[in-house]
Amino acid sequence: MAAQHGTAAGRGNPLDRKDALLGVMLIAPTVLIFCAVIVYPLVSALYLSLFRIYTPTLQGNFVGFANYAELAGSPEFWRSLLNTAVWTVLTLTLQIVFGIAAALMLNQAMLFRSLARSLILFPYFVSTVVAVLVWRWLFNDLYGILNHAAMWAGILDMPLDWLGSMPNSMISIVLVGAWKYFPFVVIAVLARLQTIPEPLYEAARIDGAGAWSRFTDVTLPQLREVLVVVVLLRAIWDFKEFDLIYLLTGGGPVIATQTLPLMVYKEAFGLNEMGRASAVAVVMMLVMLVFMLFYLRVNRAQDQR
Amino acid sequence: MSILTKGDLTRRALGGLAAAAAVAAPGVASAQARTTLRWWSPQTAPAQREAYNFQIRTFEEANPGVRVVFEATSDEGYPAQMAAAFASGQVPSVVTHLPSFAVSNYWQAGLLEPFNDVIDMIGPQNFYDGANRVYEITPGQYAGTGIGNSAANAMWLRRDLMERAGISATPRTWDQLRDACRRMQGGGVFGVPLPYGRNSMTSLVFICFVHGAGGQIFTPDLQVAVNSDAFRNSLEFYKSMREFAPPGATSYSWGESLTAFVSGATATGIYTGRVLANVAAQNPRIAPFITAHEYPTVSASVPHWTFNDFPSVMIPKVAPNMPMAKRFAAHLFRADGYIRQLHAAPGHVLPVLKTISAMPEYQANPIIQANRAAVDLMSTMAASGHNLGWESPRHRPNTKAGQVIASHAISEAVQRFVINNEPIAQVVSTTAQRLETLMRA
Amino acid sequence: MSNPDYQVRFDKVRKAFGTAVAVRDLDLTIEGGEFVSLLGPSGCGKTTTLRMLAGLEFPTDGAISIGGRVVNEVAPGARDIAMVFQSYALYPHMTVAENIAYPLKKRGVGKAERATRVQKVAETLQLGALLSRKPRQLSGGQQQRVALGRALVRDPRVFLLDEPLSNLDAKLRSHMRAELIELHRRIRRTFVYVTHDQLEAMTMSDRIAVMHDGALQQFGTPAEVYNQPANLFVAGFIGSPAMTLLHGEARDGAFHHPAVTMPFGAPVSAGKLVLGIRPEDVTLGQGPFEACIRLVEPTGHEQIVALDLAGGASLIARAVPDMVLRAGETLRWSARPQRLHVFDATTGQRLAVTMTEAAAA
Amino acid sequence: MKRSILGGIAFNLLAWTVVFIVAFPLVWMVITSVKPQFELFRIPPTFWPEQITFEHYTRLLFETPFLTYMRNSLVLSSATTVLVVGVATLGAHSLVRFRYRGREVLAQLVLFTYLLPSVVLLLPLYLMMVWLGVANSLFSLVIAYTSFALPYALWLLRSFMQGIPEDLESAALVDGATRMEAFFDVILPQALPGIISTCLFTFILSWNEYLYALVLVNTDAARPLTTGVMSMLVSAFNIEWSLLMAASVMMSIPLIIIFAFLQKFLTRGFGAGGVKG
Repeated sequence: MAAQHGTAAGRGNPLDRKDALLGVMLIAPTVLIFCAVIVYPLVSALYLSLFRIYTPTLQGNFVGFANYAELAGSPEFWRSLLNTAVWTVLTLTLQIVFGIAAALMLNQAMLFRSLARSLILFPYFVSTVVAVLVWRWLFNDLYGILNHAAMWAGILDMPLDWLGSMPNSMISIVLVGAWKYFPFVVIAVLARLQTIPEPLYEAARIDGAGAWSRFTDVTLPQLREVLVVVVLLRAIWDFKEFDLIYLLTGGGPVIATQTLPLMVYKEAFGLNEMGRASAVAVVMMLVMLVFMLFYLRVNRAQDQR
Repeated sequence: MSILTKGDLTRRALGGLAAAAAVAAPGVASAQARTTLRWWSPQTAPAQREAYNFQIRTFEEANPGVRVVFEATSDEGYPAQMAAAFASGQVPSVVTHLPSFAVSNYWQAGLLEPFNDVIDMIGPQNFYDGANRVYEITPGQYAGTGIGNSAANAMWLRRDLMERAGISATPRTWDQLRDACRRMQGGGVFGVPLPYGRNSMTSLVFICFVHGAGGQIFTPDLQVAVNSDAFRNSLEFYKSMREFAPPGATSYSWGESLTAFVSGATATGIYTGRVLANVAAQNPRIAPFITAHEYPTVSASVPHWTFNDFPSVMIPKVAPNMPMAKRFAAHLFRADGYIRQLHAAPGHVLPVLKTISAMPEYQANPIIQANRAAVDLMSTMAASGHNLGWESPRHRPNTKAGQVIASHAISEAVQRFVINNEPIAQVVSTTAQRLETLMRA
Repeated sequence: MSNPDYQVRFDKVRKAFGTAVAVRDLDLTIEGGEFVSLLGPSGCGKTTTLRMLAGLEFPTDGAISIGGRVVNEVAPGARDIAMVFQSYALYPHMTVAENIAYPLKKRGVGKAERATRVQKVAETLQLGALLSRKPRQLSGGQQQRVALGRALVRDPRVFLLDEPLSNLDAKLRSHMRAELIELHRRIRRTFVYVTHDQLEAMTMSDRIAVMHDGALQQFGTPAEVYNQPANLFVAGFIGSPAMTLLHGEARDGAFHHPAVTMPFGAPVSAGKLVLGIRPEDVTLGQGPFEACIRLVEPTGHEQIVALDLAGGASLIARAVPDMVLRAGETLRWSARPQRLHVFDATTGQRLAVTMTEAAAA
Repeated sequence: MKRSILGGIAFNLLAWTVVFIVAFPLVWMVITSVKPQFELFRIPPTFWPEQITFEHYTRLLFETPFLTYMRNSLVLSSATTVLVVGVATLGAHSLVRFRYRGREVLAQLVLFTYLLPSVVLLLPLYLMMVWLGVANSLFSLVIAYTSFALPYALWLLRSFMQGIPEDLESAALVDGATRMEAFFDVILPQALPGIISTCLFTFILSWNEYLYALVLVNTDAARPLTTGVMSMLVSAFNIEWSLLMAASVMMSIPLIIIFAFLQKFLTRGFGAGGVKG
């Protein structure tokens, strides 16, 4: 605790100064790299968003906030924002629900549990490219096993267009996103579950709690802290997700699954509009920042209660 | 920094960024200049890579001390990669196989070296007549040249399936095509692998249909022309073909479309001559039954319109060691290597030099020999082919064609009408608006 | 007997964390070879004081010296001290032997000599059989001895012990107390011992420094601290059960409280006073005062009795085990005047006031 | 917990069904990779291959630059991991155990850097690489990857190191160690599980990255597996599913190996430190 406060105290002591200097030296590489790979590009993005710039030459004119004004009036931008929100909320919800359920399951005694754990966690570790390729192969209209299994089972009589039309394509990316990332929730929740003391459950059982109320009254409150962090991290990552959506649907049909990162990419490299792309990116960051601050605040308020 | 000496602050929007790149690029370049040329292409099938390696080897042997590095790009990825390369000044020496409209776009931005020297080295008289017309954006100067021709919208048919369905005549009109598809569809086989995806193939193929209806995207002086009956007709027809395309056609691009026909899942195909090589390799069972034709149009009175990608060669203006880069570009047309390159996918990339077409070495390929009729047809088609960068002989070259394709304005029009069922008037007006914005930008 | 090389001095030492003051103007001289406890409730500044002495915190003002040399700017490792932590702070990835040898290694002691010295310490502390174990394989008491061993092995000038016994059970704790006393007697180094447990402080220390709210309250032998508490805080903090403190006033040569009136032995100026009575100084069953029994707690060898006095005050007394006491009964009591403590109610300081026997009311 | 035998069987059946469904895409990937190309075009598809072939694997290994990509990916991910975890370990130690001005602000900035979408950093980063004269190289990707790996590693390690008792370092200092010696002798061994788990996460992030690799590198000599496989096998002229699946299997093998050996660190490291605020 002492270390948390002592900025002013004892600054006169050369030992203390030496220590502080060492501390600064240890953090220096981090700060340097941060400045180079994050701060500098970030500032560039802010700066570029005020220009109208042709990407290949990086030449253009200062236009002030015209790019932002254009965005505000662009239905494509609002649609992309909406898509981003829909995708993030849906896939995140599924990740959390599946993640908790799978973690509870894997925390029970079962045959070959560690093999089961490995298999469940694996989707998180295969690269997005592999995941997308495999799913595109499963979804394939002509030779895909999903269509044929469904037709064989009598669920479908014609192959389904999983990726090319709405709402299927949104559902598909949400499902693949959930499949790919729910193991992250499993890892975190499983780690926490193992530390919940058994007496808590015994006490609940003595108090006559059934399985469901043991879950809601004992397990969930214990998981709360972990879930707060996991939700935050996953929300940010899902919001930023590019590879998976770009490789699965490319944003289509039309722009039905085009999220903001895809829009940035399209503006910057498809349309060579670096300025507008940067403006979209800046707005995207602002949205996330607002979300994050709001979220942290709500959680702090709950902590205090 | 150089921002002040260069003057014109408003134009140098990127200030430090651009200056940094400008300062750094020559340093990097000079380090590489002595030895290395970088060659980019999106055409990277293994057999093509082998041919490229041969051309590189012969060039390196002829020019000691020079090293050529081949670097693959891709049809969907090249805009970003070229943008990054131009922005940084670290450009490839020679870029091949990009569509001609990409070349004209970069030319317009002043990023390319005039190609006249290279054309002179190859010999202007050896080209098919008018082969370089599409690259003459500034009169008297060429932005690049074609490295090949392609007939990207050849119609491929399965004679065995036609026979089974009782069709003897090759479809000439849209109605005949649709009728044939209806009769051949069934038993796991679909009619056409037409693309309905949000990608460049859908845009490019649909442009073929607009011309097949007697229309155009832009007028010869490059005014937006989509608000026309021809455009609407082609949308209607394209939509009516959806039921004969596999369900996943909503995300089809070249690869899926080709594979669908080659694997036997569709009764007709739309692609270049690469079909021949792929069938031979992957599904030889159907090889005896496939034939190539010009794609039908709305009626016999509307002439065929062949989509020629005009796979190009270009040299960025800031490419290091310019004389050597030009020599290498010309070297790519030397008969021994060029024929190998063409043979890597027989019928896919067609020669731009009439001298080559006539050579027995070129004719000697077994696939070409087995499919003489198809290859000859495609050569003829390609020679009179066009694309969005140059829609007809009367058109001015359209330097914005690359952005039009990349914006997906056209493929989105298809998707809006076919998949989303939006009213046709709304689709047309939105598309017209977007195209106008793009042309103005 | 005191060895000036081992002397520890705090000279006007102040420590602030931001605006919070943890230690204020501490003047304290610990003689070489002395066993001194820093005693006080948690948050009183005793641990900060110890950490400053160790060099883990730096004083905001003032000087700390060891053996006559100011060590404010000397790194912890160069102060020739050893420290035993409340958590023991054994290095979990090292064996017991490696743990004990670590300080020697850091001082460049050769491998062979390290081994012999570790062996010797291990024998002293009966750790011989445990040398190749890891800390997590040891019981709490064993870990405690390893921590001690790690301190001992270097033969430092000053031992710092931060509540080293608080994690042990009662029986082991009393055993370790005896061992520590024995150890100190044998090696005669300065021990600075932080504790909040007055029993430890009273039984082990040569002198006790009682701290409260960052300030030193009293520094004296256990007997001084117990028998002559310097102020109300020390009076209330030392002793269990605690001293009864009656708030009254000096008037007409006597201490007046609704339940107790007692004449002073010498004239005292009028004013508010506090009279302190230790439980063992109360005699129940006879005397000038009256009280009502509220609660009786027999402990076996005695009884602790809580009594209600007139005016709402409460009195704690000890009684012999066989005395018959019933809650609710009223009885008479007296207190030995020469054992009473008088404090100024406003300053809280002890007053040198004597009392005499009170007349029966 | 007592459960009837029947209930136990039912639970195991259910659980393994779930596991099978989750793992099915991966199973199917393996099955597809050993089917000959023509069998893929069978309608309806066969489940078990009628004919098992490893030609796709041999083709990948001997006729394509796959091994070059694999080597690039290994070098790239290892280098990124070493750099990022090295820097982040020092940085996290500094944030947790030292006091200096601006430390708290710095710690909060780390969280903020999560918010940056990679697309935004892309072009400025590329220009920077050119300026440094390292464009189009594995090194440029290593630098670019730190932009997302470093904040994450720093955050993981920081919360992990907060869990190491401060007394341990104090004890080492009193025992005569300097602060750096205390770090290496005491803190580092204690943080090892956390460091290993951070290494794993960093390695996986780098191994799987796609976007930066797509734009920043355009030569086979520096192309990693993700973009290499895509550009090699998904093109306008062909989509060779069996080859793609074989490539996918081989791309996953290093991860499987790492995973098999270090799985316990993953959950442990994450549990002990990772998820604490």
